[in-house]
Amino acid sequence: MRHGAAMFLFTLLTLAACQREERDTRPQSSLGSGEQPMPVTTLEPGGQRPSASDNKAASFEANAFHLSEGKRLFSWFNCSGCHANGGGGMGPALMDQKWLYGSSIENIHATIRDGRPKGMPSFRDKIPDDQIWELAAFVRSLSGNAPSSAAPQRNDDMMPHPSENRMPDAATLGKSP
Amino acid sequence: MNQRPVTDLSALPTFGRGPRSPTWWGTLGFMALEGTGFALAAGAYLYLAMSWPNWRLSAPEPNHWPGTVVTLLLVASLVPNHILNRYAEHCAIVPVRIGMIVMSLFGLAPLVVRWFEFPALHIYWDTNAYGSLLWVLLGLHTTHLITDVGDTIVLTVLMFTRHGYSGRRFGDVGDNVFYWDFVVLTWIPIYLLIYWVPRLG
Amino acid sequence: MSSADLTSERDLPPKRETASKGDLAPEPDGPRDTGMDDASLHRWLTRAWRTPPGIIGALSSVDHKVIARRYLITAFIFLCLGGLNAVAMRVQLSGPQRGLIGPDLYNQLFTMHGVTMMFLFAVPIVQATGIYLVPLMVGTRNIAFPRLNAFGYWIYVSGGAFAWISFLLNMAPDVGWFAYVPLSGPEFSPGKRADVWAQMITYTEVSSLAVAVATIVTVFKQRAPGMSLDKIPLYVWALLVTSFVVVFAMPAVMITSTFLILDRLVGTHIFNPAEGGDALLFQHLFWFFGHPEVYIIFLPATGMVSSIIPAFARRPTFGHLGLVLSLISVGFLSFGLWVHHMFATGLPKLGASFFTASSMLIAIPNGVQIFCWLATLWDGRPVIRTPLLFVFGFFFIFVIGGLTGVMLASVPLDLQVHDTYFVVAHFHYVLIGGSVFPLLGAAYFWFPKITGRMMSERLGRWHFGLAFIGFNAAFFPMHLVGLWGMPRRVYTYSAELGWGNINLFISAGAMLFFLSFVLFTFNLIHGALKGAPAGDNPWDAGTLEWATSSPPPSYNFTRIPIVTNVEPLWAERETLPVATGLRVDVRELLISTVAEAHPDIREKSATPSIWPLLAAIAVGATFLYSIFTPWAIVWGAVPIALTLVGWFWPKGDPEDEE
Amino acid sequence: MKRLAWTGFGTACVFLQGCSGWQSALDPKGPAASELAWLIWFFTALCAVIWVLVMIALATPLLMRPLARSEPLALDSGADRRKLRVVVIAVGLTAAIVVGLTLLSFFANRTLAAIGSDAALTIRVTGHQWWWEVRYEDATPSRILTTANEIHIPAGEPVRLLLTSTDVIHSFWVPSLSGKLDLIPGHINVLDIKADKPGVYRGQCAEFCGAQHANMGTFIIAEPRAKFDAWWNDQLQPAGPPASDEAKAGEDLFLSRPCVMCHRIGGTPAGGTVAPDLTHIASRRTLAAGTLTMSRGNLAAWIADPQGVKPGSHMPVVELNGDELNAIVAYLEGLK
Repeated sequence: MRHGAAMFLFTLLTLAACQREERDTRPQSSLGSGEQPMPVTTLEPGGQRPSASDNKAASFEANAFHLSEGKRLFSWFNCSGCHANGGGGMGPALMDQKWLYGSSIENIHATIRDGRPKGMPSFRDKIPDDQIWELAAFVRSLSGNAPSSAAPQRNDDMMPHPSENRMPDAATLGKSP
Repeated sequence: MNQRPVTDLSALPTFGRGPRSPTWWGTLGFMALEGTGFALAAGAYLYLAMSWPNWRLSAPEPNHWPGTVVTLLLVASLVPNHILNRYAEHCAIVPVRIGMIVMSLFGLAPLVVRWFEFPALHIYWDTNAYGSLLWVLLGLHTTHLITDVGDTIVLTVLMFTRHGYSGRRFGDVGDNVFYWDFVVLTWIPIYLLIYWVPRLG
Repeated sequence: MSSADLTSERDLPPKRETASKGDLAPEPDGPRDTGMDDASLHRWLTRAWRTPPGIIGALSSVDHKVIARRYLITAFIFLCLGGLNAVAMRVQLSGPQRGLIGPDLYNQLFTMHGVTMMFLFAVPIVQATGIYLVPLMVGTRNIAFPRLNAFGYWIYVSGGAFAWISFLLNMAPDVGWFAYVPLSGPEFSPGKRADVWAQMITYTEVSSLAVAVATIVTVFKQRAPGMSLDKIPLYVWALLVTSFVVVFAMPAVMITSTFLILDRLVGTHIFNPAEGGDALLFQHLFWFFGHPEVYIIFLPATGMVSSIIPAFARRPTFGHLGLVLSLISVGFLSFGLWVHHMFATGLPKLGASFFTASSMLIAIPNGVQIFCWLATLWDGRPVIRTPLLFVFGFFFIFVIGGLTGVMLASVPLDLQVHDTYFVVAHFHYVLIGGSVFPLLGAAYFWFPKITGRMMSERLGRWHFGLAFIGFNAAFFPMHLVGLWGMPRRVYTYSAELGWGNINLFISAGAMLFFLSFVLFTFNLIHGALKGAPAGDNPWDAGTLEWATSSPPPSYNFTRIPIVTNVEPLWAERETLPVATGLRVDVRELLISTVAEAHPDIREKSATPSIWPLLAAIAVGATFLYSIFTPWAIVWGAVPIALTLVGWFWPKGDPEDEE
Repeated sequence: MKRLAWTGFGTACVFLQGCSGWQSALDPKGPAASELAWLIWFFTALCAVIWVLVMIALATPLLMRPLARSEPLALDSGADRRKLRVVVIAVGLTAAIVVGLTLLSFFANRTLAAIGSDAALTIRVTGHQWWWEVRYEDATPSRILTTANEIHIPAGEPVRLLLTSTDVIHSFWVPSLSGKLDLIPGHINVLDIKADKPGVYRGQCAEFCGAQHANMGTFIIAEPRAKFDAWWNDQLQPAGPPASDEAKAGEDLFLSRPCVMCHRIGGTPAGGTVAPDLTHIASRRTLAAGTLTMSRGNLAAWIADPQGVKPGSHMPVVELNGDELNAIVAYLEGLK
């Protein structure tokens, strides 16, 4: 029985850990960026995830390393200039559950890459594609849309709000302990 | 190797109290290592307090009253604790049972007050390092308290079963008394550190 | 843990509370060993003390020898794994810019090497040797708190498995065995790798602390009659001092790792300089444990040296009192010099100089030990057998390590060599020379006691030669390459720095050293299966463990021996004086007074129980889960409490109540 | 004996090739390192003597006649008394040596502390994962100079380094000039260095700082005062205009592609501060904190595949075609 439980735990951990702990720093395909398999338009009703998703999404979404890289880039590229640590300012807040252009990582990736009306610039040429994915994954984690075991922890800095790994889980809105 | 009996031990007793029993020494060992843990946590607090000239880091002053009530309860509990010890020495089962119930209640009472002590710190653990260490110190002592109260309650139940009337069990009561003294003793410096030391400067 | 947790579950027969006052009922009587012949004594004692048959029985064992054997084998497996880490690293470093292992894996490798060697090999194996030998040397039937001891083993083995499974899952810590913040902190170590470090350390140290408490109480309260403080063997003294060091040092690392996981998991700011914390606090706390840790590993080895030398120099150790006093003073001083690991952090100069003085001071008691051992050997050519060869290797290597340690204690000098391969060389000279060589000697020395068979002397000499050459070839050049500027913990280096050839040489030496362990493993297996029968006392040594059969029976001694000399078997050549009067139908052992070891109480020792294993599983699951959420502590408290109640609740089994 | 000789031979072989190193504590080029090298040799010599004495004491019984004793407890008390005398003397000597060495290192420490007491130049060195930000302080704000990884200093003059870090702990160590000192976030450490003669001295991070700890090198370039002043003035100038059409195309690419997000080039809109300043990158000796020597080929290799050269570093892979890569390299190559 102990053996079975150990095996079960082992499998569980394997599945959970592989994705979370990988640290790929080279783009998976060095040529041909992660073109969207389907157009993501502004007409998308808020939060609907495109059905056929880019396989890149999965490898960035729940990966602790990419999420923390995204967090670093968010501050390095001064996203806070408009989005004020996710709280919103000149640009919209990123910590709430309101998504103007969809909440999936593909939607956010498209937002950063192509820009949006009313001020969000396009970073298509300014940020390499993988780094855009990292940023997109991080932006999702700001509102609790990343597994807490992979979401970034607090910075060694002044803390304006609790760190991403302590955000209430978006799926349950913090209703479970 | 051939043996040559030179002494006979059959007249020796089968249990002992206090420093005669290995359990007492084991308890002392655990006190030593827990005490070291407390001392180091307190040391960490003092280290940071020394490193920052504006210690308390502009946090509000904690409300010391819940802490003071806990302190008074703990100090008051020492009296029944030592009365209990006396009865345990004399292997008097009924007074020991009553004493154990009293001590269980004296254990639960500070835990209830402790519930109000955390908000009375007026700071959260994730506000700054001062808050973090207050919560750590209080949390450590609360864990300490919970484990010993749990222990006392289990022993109280045990004293009411058929296993209760035994020399070994009275020895356990004695060790429980000993350990409770330690729980009270560790609280005093933590109490001073949390509520009074920051007011000195 | 509190008082009731430590008690054995034994109790007296039920008694109605009508007799609420007055004396307790007289102890029910059973057969005694007085006047019993050896054959029936053996039958009775075996029935009382044996480990029950079957898998459940094996998992319930509380026999210190069974637990110690498991500890020894597990620690040896971890040694091999840690050694394989080292081999992989040496292959990568054998030349400049090798691409075999990338930084991500390399950093996990050297962290696992350090963590495994320190926490899963060195400390457990010295404690395991103590678990085996201390009860035998003090002449008792089992260790104090045998269930706590069993619990300690289950904690240790699951903690080690936890670390290595995480390595297989690519989530092993990659922040060094010291895991300095901020690198291991929340911002710079994404994922769960550093959490694995933090929880695995806290968790395995629980086992170390449990063993330390059990050892202290065994030495204080369970010594054979007559073994007053001045007659305690040096090995037992060494384990006693070590256990005290463990009790006061290990809480520091548990506090450190707990602070770290709090910072990472619930967002405290203890190490965050922007919110009133300080990264250096981590280093102070860590090294307050970290330096005594070295002595936790080294002191038991001195005890082994003090056991091996008298057997082959054919005399009691010269300067017994001096050796005891230097053990105690090393134990004390080891807490006063942690700062010498932090000279490069820019501490105030005067304070640093104080720690230079205190660090150098510890050379004096260590010098006393070396001189006393040399003086013991000076009566004539000793009997040269493999254990003594390893002790000679110990002198050769450890003295170099000790002297380079004096160099490191000097603040200015340390600033040049700190965090370079010079330090790597230094502490491998100290730890391998000071601890592993004596351990290997001890393996050859006590193997016959544990298995009843001798290891091959010829293979032993080959093993020694290979280990000695391999070790020095691997580690001596590291002093040089460190002075030439090679820092530690680099996964590669560029060719223009000119470290290529010397590193190739080092790697070759490391392979040789690794091979010596392959030979050793072969010798162990060969000895256990085909070795010549050893007899009770193959070396004609003088301490009590040689008074019983090899391997010792589950009850250790048919009757409790009485000690008249620090080398009791040499003082009583013809017959061994023994005490009688203990019950043989239950697990009864003798409790004696702390200083004089006068017989005081006949107390019962705990019977086998599955609960320690269940408690260890509950604690382990809680720790594992706590890597992911702080609520684990709340949920985990329930099964932990249940298993502990199950553990300590009296069973009143008929054997006990007859 | 034979194995000793063998070990000795082996170490002698490798010793010969190590002396040429420009990162060696045994090859001092400044007052602090000289003091320390002297200290190292002194300690080593003393320790070697002690070790040889202990080994002689250990070997002596091996050369004696076999033990004559039949009973281990039948000891010669007279011999033990003589031994006690020897042991007491040996312990006394140990204590004396310990006191002597403590005093020696105390005074050496004082000597070291006195070296930089009159430093006129202050340089702030900030550790980053995995490069060094170097800022020359000056009372005149326009003369404050920020560069990376290479530290030019005037030879023969003491220089004060203020060491700190913005991320994890690093340690600044240039062995041929001085001992190491940590760069700790939230702390500022002061290290005074002085190079006796002009020359190039290599150093590298000595505190484990993550994935690329191994490739975090630095150079101290000591020059005569006049040359140093000229260098400072040159470095203060903004980058010159691109010299060729290809370089001009490179500049445009630099400014329109991800490069501009992190790097600064004086005189252009590129103003990123989270990565090394590239205004005069071509005047440096190495790329990526001592990882590659500066050359056209290495520049191209580094830009094309930074994660192959320095896996885990913060320089991302930017997709560029061959022409784009050539243009950017041509541009950067011109930033002398």
